[in-house]
Amino acid sequence: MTTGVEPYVQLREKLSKRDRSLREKVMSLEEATKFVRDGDTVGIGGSTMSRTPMALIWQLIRDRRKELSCSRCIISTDGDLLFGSGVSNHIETSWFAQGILWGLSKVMRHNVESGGARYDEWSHMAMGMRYRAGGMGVPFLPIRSMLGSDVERIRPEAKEIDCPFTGERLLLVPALNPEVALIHVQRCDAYGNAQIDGLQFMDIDLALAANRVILTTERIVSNDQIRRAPDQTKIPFFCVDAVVEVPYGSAPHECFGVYEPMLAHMDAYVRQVNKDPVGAMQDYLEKYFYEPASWNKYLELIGMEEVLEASRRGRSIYND
Amino acid sequence: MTTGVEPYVQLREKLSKRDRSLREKVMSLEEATKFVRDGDTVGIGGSTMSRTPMALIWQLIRDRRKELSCSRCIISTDGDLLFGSGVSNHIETSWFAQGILWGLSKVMRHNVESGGARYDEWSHMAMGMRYRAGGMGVPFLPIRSMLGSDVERIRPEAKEIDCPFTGERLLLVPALNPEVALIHVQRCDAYGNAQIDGLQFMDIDLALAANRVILTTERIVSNDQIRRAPDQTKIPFFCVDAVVEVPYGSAPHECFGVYEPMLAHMDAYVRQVNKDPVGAMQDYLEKYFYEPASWNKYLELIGMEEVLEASRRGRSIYND
Amino acid sequence: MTDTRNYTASEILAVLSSRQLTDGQVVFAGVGIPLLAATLAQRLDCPGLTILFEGGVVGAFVEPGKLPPSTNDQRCTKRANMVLGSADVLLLLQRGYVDVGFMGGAQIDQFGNLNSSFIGDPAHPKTRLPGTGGGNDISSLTNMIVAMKHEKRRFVEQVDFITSPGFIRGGRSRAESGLPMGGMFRVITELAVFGFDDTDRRIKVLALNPGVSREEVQDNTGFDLTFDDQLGTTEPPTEKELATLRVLDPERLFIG
Amino acid sequence: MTDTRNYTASEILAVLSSRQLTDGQVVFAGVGIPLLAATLAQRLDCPGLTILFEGGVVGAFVEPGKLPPSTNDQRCTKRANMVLGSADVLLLLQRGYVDVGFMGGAQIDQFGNLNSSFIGDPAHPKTRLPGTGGGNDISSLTNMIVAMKHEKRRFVEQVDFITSPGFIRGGRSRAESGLPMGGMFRVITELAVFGFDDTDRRIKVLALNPGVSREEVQDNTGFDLTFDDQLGTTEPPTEKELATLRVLDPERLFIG
Repeated sequence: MTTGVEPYVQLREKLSKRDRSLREKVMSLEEATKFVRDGDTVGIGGSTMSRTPMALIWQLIRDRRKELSCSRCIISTDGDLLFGSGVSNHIETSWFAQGILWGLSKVMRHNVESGGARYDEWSHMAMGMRYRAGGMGVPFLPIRSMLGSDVERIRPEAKEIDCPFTGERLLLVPALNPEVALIHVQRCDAYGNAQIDGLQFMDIDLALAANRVILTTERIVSNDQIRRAPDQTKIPFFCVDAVVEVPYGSAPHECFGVYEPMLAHMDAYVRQVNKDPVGAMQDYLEKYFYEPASWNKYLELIGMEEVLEASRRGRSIYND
Repeated sequence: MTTGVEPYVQLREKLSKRDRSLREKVMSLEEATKFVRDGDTVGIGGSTMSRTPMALIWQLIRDRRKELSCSRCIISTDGDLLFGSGVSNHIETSWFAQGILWGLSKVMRHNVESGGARYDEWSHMAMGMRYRAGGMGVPFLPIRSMLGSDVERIRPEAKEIDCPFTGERLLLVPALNPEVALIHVQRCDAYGNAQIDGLQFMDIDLALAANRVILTTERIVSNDQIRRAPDQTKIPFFCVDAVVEVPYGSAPHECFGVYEPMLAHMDAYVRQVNKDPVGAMQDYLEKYFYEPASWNKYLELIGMEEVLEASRRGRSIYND
Repeated sequence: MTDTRNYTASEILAVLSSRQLTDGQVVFAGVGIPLLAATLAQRLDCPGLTILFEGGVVGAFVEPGKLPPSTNDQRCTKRANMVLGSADVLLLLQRGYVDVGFMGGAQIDQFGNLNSSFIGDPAHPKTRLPGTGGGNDISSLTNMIVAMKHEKRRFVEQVDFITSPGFIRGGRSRAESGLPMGGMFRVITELAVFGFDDTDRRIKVLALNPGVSREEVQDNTGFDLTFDDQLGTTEPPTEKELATLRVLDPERLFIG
Repeated sequence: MTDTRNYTASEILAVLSSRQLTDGQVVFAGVGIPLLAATLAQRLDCPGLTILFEGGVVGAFVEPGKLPPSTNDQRCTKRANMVLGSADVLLLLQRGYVDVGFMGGAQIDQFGNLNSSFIGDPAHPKTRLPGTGGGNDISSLTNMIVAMKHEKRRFVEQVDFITSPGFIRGGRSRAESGLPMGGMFRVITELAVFGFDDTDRRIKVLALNPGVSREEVQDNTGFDLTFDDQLGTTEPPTEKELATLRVLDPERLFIG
């Protein structure tokens, strides 16, 4: 559930207790998701179908975590899976669907319309400013959107003010400091210094805002490699608590420069769950989430053909 | 002079009239400084002795511009030259000196203590948040520093509030939207898409905040080169009004990865102006600023030996 | 060209929308028809059109046949001028760098308010729609072009929920709500092109599409329409427009 | 080691300051002695010390003989873990990622307030000093170590101007001013090591440096000093500390 804005002293207290020293923190998926507790607020990196921390969500679902309150700038398949598996009953985001190719999410609709789960809507920029306020250590940031709309009306958590400088109407959006952030990157070192290629979405603000951060990465590189181009580091090691090397860690979504979305799998998934957002979702979870012995076995089910085709398309961004 | 926070409608009006189309805007130093008018507020990129837009300041001094109200996160030699030449009589910054190797700025002291010029002091983070508010299009940002200090007491332009979410005391710092920003970068294209290596200081926020931006660049690259790595672009072309290719455009200061400060020249400069912050400053300006026929002639006065030595040290950052 | 329509509803939507853009503008485009229409304009009369996408893309150049499934996909970034954070690209609108916002719409009302959040009572919705995404921000901060299908259930007197504000309750209510800038500029459907009255801010028909009657537009609209005194007829899509469009979307993902 | 001092005032300042740091900490260091002392600690007992600089540097590793003339120079970034904007590195303090702020001081008072802005009346100053830089932010947001020269005119009862807040007027006045976190932790001079009383927040001498008497410290201080009940004596710099320090600053830029 939403906890409101965390008092500054409490936020600082949590951070002061965190081990921020330069230390190796490479572990397995199973170990990493221990940083998530039932009932936690969880911020999810990436956006829509891009750099989704799917392997971490896969593991959390296998762990049968409960009552996670999740947030993401734009949520898609991952939102379906979190609601459908019962891991989450509350999502804060600006947009929740499979994307224009597949239309509305029947899984979201079923869960929200039945009252079983909550989807709290904010504007996209408001979500960004909430993470940014959290990362800056301030309780709010001012914005000039949402005003006058029903998106504002149903979010009393945001507050209108008259600007003390100009008299203009502004909306103050409350800081969002998730207990845990889940973020997938192209590469990081064993300490958690992460480099992100291409679209960064809200990941940098999210990493700074969260009280704990779990990183999955396509590959772990040496700290020397990081230090040769420090201006490419996007997330500093001291806000990272766990590093897991998971190739194709966003599958069936995309990871910039490495693979595009696995469209055949997405097509099949949407066809399946839209027929029956409860039973067919359970079948899907059974086959792809609970049964495989490992993440690599899950990828095997998606299939070599599709993984390689997605990789060919993903790498083509650099063919120029 | 400080104009206070610009009303939103007025700020938008100015921007809507600006030509933001994709167009070439390469010109000479002389043409570029025409974007600065007497009395303008001017934001200066870089910090201390790094990526100072020295060639633009050199040209503004040659143009004998008047009553510029300047701002920079930390100002050094450039502040001396702006005050000493009479181009500026007001500087907003967090720190004004030659740097630890050369101590206090006697030029600043003379001009401020005599009442001839104003130095308005803000904390470093406050300066950053003022540019950031300006770049975001909001009238203020909240911070948790300056409170309780005399830096706050002498800045009634900032306003304390009790947070409407947490009841905590916060300081709201007013947006700073300079009429013109002067920024030096390692490379940009003819449209003004700029890439910055290494320390970026506050240049991105400053570029977005300003109502006009003049870029100088070590070299102009093709738009194709920019488009091959769009995630390396730090300033988008549509907030740039002029592009000037000026190799060693920060001399005698440094430009990350290209040259370090020209220390012998800095030593000689400080020795000269500290003896007599008026007369000796005039002599310095005469010799290095007014008399040379061109920027390259100015570099010639600094000397080949020193320029090459600074380049050797500057490039060594990549020797790894 | 005769009345024999050699184009789909989505095609005329894309073509007419693209004509609303001017060379040199900065346009923030949503996925689907807006992305396609902006790209079409860029390929035809507006080579200097700057296209922004919500994922954090500035100055995009979408490749033919490689249309992105969302504006947060890597395909949006190929040969772009800049890639930045997705909150930061929206802040560019707030600062004022963007001339036009360009989106699709699920439901619109007489004051140009858009609903993409709820059908029915938000507390117990009949249908929970995807939500605003950046729609609320874009429509709050700049001048809007909306391209959408013309159906009676989509053109209603008052939307169930204002997701993306148009002129709110008309008159000066938008500015009084704290939105002094921007507002609805044009709505394009397969039947007509709409503008908004300068004073009361109600929608009005500016031009009918080729072969479309006043009655047909009114019959497909859930409230009484006003027709402009100088009601015009839009020029049908040219062969060049259609050919270029079809090269961009050879799989007909968005042009139907 | 005997009382025959084989080190300069700046050297003992650097060595004693470096001992205040603990392995695994995140320290924000100013230029000069702080940068040097933090680097010394990193080379000796604190290999896992993370050093931040105001220019926007995270996890720096300064090379011997290549000390930067400011913390905004490229030399600060060589082999760093991350480089970011200079406002953003200060925001890391506000968020709470930093354990210790570490700076020099021009003038300090009994409550640990620092002045680097004005000598005399700010409206008509006798001397306009450089100003705060990040000093105000750092001292507002975290626990502080200050390394400075011990002179009577620098250790005053009340500073002319609070540039960087210590405990303001003592007691709870710091928290009541809106600064609930951090505060002065240690002040190191060539004569002594100082802490602050937990309740009234006045400065007190914790330990005298080798060969320094109570009287010498008091004589060089502009107000009446309190000496801790368990007043100690600092261990003199070891050969290893001095040798390492001198390798870092072979040109003696900062160690005098």
